[in-house]
Amino acid sequence: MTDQRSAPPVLVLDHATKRFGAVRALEDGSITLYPGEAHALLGENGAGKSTLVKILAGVYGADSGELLIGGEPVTFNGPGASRAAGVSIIYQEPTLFPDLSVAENIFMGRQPLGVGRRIDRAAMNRAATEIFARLGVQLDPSRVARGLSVADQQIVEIAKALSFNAQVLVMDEPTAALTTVEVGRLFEVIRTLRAQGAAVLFITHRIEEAFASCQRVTIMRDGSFVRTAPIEEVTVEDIIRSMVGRDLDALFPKTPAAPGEVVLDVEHLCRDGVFYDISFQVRRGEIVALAGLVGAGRTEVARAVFGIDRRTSGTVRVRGEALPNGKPLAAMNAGVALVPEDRRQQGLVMEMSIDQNVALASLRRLRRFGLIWRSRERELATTWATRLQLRFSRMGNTVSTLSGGNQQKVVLGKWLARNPSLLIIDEPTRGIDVGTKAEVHRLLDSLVVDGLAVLMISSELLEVLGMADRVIVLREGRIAADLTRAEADEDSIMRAATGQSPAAAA
Amino acid sequence: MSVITAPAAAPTERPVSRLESLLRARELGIALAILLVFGLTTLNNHAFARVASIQQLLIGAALIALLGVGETLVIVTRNVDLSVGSIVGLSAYIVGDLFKYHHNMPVVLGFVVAIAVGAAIGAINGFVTTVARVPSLVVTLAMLYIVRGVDGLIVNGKTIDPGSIPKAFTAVGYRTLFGIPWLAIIVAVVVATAGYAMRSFRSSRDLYGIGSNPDAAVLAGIPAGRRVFTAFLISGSLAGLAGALFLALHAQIDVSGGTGYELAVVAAVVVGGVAIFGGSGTVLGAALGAVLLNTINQALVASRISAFWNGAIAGGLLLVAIAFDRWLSLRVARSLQSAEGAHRDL
Amino acid sequence: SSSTTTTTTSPTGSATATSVKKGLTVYFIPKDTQNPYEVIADKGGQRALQELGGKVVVSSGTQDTAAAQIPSIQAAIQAHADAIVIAGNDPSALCPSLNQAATAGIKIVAFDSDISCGSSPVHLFINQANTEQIGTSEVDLLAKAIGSKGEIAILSAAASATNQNAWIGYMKQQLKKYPNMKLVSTVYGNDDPATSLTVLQGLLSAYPNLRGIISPTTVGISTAAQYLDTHKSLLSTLTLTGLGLPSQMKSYVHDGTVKQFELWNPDNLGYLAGYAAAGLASGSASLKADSKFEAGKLGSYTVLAPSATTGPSVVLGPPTVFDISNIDKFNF
Amino acid sequence: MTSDLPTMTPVTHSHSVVENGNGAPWRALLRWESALVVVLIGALVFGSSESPNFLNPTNFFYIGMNMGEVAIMALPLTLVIMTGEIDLSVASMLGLSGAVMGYLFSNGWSIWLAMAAALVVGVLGGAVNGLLVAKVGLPSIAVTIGTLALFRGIAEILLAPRTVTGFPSSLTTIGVVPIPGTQIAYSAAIFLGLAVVAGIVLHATPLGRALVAIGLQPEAAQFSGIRVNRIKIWLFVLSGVVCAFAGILLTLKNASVSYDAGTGLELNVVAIVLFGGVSIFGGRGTVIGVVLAVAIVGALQQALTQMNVQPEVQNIVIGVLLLISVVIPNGGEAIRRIRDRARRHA
Ligand SMILES: Nc1ncnc2c1ncn2[C@@H]1O[C@H](COP(=O)(O)OP(=O)(O)OP(=O)(O)O)[C@@H](O)[C@H]1O
Ligand SMILES: Nc1ncnc2c1ncn2[C@@H]1O[C@H](COP(=O)(O)OP(=O)(O)OP(=O)(O)O)[C@@H](O)[C@H]1O
Ligand SMILES: [Mg+2]
Ligand SMILES: [Mg+2]
Repeated sequence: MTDQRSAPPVLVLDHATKRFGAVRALEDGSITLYPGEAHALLGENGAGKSTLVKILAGVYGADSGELLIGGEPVTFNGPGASRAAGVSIIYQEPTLFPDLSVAENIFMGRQPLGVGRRIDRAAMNRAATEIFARLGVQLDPSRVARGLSVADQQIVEIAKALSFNAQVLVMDEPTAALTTVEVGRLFEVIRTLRAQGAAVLFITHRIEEAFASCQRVTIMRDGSFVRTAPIEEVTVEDIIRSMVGRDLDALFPKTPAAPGEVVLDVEHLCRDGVFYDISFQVRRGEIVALAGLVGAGRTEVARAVFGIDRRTSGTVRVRGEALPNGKPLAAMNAGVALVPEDRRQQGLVMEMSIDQNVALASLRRLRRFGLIWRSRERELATTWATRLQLRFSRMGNTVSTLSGGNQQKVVLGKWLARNPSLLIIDEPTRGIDVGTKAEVHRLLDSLVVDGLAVLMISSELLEVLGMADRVIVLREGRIAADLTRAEADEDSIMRAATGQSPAAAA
Repeated sequence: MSVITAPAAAPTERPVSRLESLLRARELGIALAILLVFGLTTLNNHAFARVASIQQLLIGAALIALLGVGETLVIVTRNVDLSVGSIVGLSAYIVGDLFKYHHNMPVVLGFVVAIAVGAAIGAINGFVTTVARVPSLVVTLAMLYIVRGVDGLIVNGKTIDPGSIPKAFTAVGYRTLFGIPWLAIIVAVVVATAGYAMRSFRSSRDLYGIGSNPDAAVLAGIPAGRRVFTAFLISGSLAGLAGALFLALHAQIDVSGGTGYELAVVAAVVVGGVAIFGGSGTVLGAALGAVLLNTINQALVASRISAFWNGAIAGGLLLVAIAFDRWLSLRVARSLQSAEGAHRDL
Repeated sequence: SSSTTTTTTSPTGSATATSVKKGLTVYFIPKDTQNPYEVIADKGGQRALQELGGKVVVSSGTQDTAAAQIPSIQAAIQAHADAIVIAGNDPSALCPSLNQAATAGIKIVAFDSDISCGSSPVHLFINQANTEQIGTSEVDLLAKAIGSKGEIAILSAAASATNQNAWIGYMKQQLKKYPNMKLVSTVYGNDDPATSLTVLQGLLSAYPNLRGIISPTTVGISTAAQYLDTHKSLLSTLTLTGLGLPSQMKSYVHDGTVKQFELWNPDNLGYLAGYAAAGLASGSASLKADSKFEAGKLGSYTVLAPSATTGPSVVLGPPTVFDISNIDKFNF
Repeated sequence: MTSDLPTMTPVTHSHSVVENGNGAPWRALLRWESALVVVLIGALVFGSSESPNFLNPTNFFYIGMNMGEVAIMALPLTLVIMTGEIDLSVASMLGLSGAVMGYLFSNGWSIWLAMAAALVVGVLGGAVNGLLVAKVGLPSIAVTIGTLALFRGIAEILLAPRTVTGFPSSLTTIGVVPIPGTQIAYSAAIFLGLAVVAGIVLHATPLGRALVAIGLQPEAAQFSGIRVNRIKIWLFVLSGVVCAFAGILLTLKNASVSYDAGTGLELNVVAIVLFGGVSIFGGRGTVIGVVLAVAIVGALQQALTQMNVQPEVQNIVIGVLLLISVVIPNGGEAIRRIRDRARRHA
């Protein structure tokens, strides 16, 4: 470690290991955090970042290795102990109580007390409002958490972590679902915390965020520590090379499209209160992106096309055939596949094995004499695991044991195994590392070249600009613009999405 | 930055109106349903509104309401306690047996023994559920069989007769204070205390957290095992208390005491708006659910409907009550969402 | 196990006790093992077999359903019992299993609640009291107490209880003799105190002018008595009677809540059933009408000819009416 | 990650996928079903050592005859519980079916038509449950507590206080005699046949996999094109019709029917399914486990009755078995957890 700091480190994790059965999740987890620094932890999906975090959190006990806090060796026997030692965690998966109020979610177990040790709700709501003000967001502290958008859930998680005033704050991908403005505010908060002497460990797959907010960076690969360096001493390319172990090619490998016949034809699609009069087409061999602000209704359009939600009016045709309303199975049989936004809830059955998840949408095809044969199921899953370079230990393990990026690959495999003619893919690379992201993009590109039609929903502008042949911008449930690849740029999309320029809406 | 930016608008929260929050309280719907059943029956038969009838409504609902309090605590944590009925039977018999052979035993001791019996069984439920981490439905169903079996071995075909039980004890079952039955007052005190505690104390809020998201509860450092154990302990203790009150009310006890109460209690709790999968619901709602079901039962007899129709009508009304509650909560949820939507569209 | 003992017939025509075989095994199958009334009856049966040098096995389920009794019948068959004494939870559902028992040579006796199996298996019913007599006497008791006029109601056990329904049938017949008494409702408490209380309260709400309640079941009458005892104001207008256990009703009779009610001695009922079963198994008693057999301390009994509703039967005797004058003399 | 790009061209070299052989075969021995086999053997050994008649073939006929209806009802309930729902109305549906059959038969309908009508009632009753659960979105435990009362109530209206008898003896004998030349009860044979079908459907067809997916994560199942609601509706209909069929069998076996046939059996049926290792939360369980549970409970009850063990003790035995059935599979896990904690403290 090259750092020469006067203050001693506040937290040191040294050569921690963690196994789950035969899975070596963490081989050599090492990190040193100094007071007043923001420290980025980078690595591919499955590199062991979240496992390291959970060891810091006391959720897992390390099999070996040492943890020092303030120079003293400690062992946590639960999340409470870690928190008592001054470590506050934002987990990768939201950990909210859907039935409780937002404020109570933040202060669970530490609610401000009034007379007679009873909870002082007014004080609690005030405190929550104060934290939200620091984050610059508006959220009613007394509403229940159920029904909060993913972004708002993440905000509550951040607010919760901040409320501890901890000396170490660990954030596992807090920005995955946030907008730029919210990310910016979060960085400001991190700056304030640093000024107060706290250490922040920040995990992200957006490398530029590390440069924007952190002083040092630690890189992990395959469960092991690779290097720690001051941020000024590394470049994006260095980092990627350390993470992936090689150089990456061009980020958006877009092959010029040769659109063929119309595959998806949506006319005057409407779902009352959500979106209105949506008409567009997707052709064979092209990627059409749905862009817009969070809450613009993109996901809802996709759900209605696939038949998860019922549409109020309008028609959806796939290769000329009209799809019945509200019947996902009919859409699937017509050749539509949907990779949903929330892979843990919608994309995967978390407690089912990897192979069964891959096969779940193809069971009818696997049938012989009406029965499913395990060998055919295995074969299908193995084929796709290989093609998507899935990292796993055993096909029979539940998908919940996979890292986020690998889970996303299982969802992709599950749908590609059906050999669809139209792939609807919602937030294809949310929470996915740069290496895998490039792979997903390359995969999409090659699929499109082979004649697939893709409808992509993404909140990442670069992804939209890099991958899409056409961009349809939604605003408040209506189409605000339909741009060709040539017309689409950051400016034109933003104008349409926010309705700033009447010209853009034309 | 690569992420699409939202305009920095500062939407203002729409204040929730009083009416809305009142409507959101599911207890109101149940209270309305009780009044409806009561009103309609009274139109049919004016005697239903007499003081004596109302006293009977309260007494008839008291035990199930009391059990509903404990059951709510347990269900809120995403568990269930099916052993309550058997606890009522066992604790009532044990206390009755004690009185039979020690007629001068202090009345208070009767209650203490009953509660202790219930607490012991509740502790076993809680221990097995939390330490072995097994579904409480299975544990308490097994306990139901075991406790009923033990009860049967103890009772062995005997009956504790009214003459064996001190008048001072049975008085609890029928005395009134300003026209309100003691039984109803005792239960009301328990409901009020539990209701207040469930809103106001950290440890009871933990129960909601555990039921709402068990994994998150662990991550939040909530001692989930201890809390769930306590919920079962309280449920068992209240069932023991209910056993003592059962004995006071009926002044006799044989092996059948409390048979079938488990489903009646779950029905009352569910009608009372407690989510069967945990996380939400109030003890007041559960108590009102018990009152509603008992009002329906007595209204049927009072309306001079043939006894053979009771079961079907009670079952049908139970379904209607659940569906109505669902409809109401959907409506409220929708109004909540449209309010939300309005602010998002700004 | 067919009888090899030749029966010596006494001058009165009845078989003597000495003609009963020793070492008989009789299965007593009550409605359930916890029914207080039948627990007493089973003890009577045990005493009878003790006197006769045989033994009684009591076997049943914890719920009063036919399904819970069938395994006990099967156990009796497997154990090569000599006779079964059964209180049927269902008049017909037990017939197929009892038929198998009869085929295996086991004699069948029913008590408390009869079974009705058509022609097979043939069995002897020990009737606690003449069914008609119970129905009519209950109505007469109440009529006397309320001056033969006013609204009355019945608080019964389960709607499917055979014996209850038979008595209620005769009550309705007898009520025709009292034109000013009106049966306004029959409610069912399922022999559960809580349910009995609920329907009783509903009854009182529905019929504020109710003058009398007949509860021909021990749980029903004691629940109603406890309610009246604690709501004494009702006593001025309302009279309760029915069938109850003296031990349960003692305190209510003493404090005036209940004036009169009826029952027979369940211990004697079981005792008689035990003797009848042993007699049938030994061949010293038969199902023939007017045949006689000895029942120890109870003396000699005559088998009644089958009627339209019952097969061959024996009647224990008239029910005892309990009131303040005699209630302390009984200990069951 | 290697640099070769994934393409649409099929890749045959599946060896790059790491499959490490951690699936030690002895793990299979730990499965709950294996434990059940051991318990079953234990029950048989116990029975035959305590009662000389136990291994008598007639006894196996008796076991089949006594368990038949409960066992048959356990099969559709297994499938329902697999999806994370529950049907507590099974015993009431059995009673209603018998009541309908008896009512129509006593009103002069032919026995075959009466039985067909009973099955139709089963379909309708199941559809009521299914629609309320899947379409209206009510929790199944609440709905089926409601229909438990409703179905029994309708049976009461139809039949109480009568008992219908006089069914043709050609049909009623099948309830009480074994299949000619064997000692297998008809209802046991029907149960085994249905169990084979249920086992194949659950464990080896797309539908069965769909049930598992629904039980584990309904939303993900819906996104995979599984028609969650439709499947649930049909499962409840199946449960209704199979329970109605069991009601017909029971009526024939008893050669009579009254409105309260089978009252309270629902908890027995649930207990057997859970004892068979089916998770109350859905998604986990096997038909073999349920079949074994039926065999164990049947054999134990028969043995204990023959030994003239009090029925109360039998209840206790069933309760304890049920407890063990959930504690043992979790016991190893619990011990590991406690050890882990102790180690971390050290
Ligand atoms: N409970 C578990 N059981 C088995 N394996 C696990 C478990 N948790 C994690 N793993 C495995 O450990 C490895 C590291 O996972 P971890 O979640 O730490 O990765 P990560 O770096 O956070 O990835 P991502 O960026 O996708 O979140 C992965 O291969 C994962 O499959
Ligand atoms: N009024 C609302 N109340 C609660 N949640 C909402 C509301 N509107 C939208 N959401 C939630 O916010 C999330 C995003 O909304 P939506 O799917 O409509 O937009 P989107 O354009 O697909 O956004 P994104 O995919 O970026 O989240 C969804 O999960 C949705 O459930
Ligand atoms: Mg992670
Ligand atoms: Mg979206």
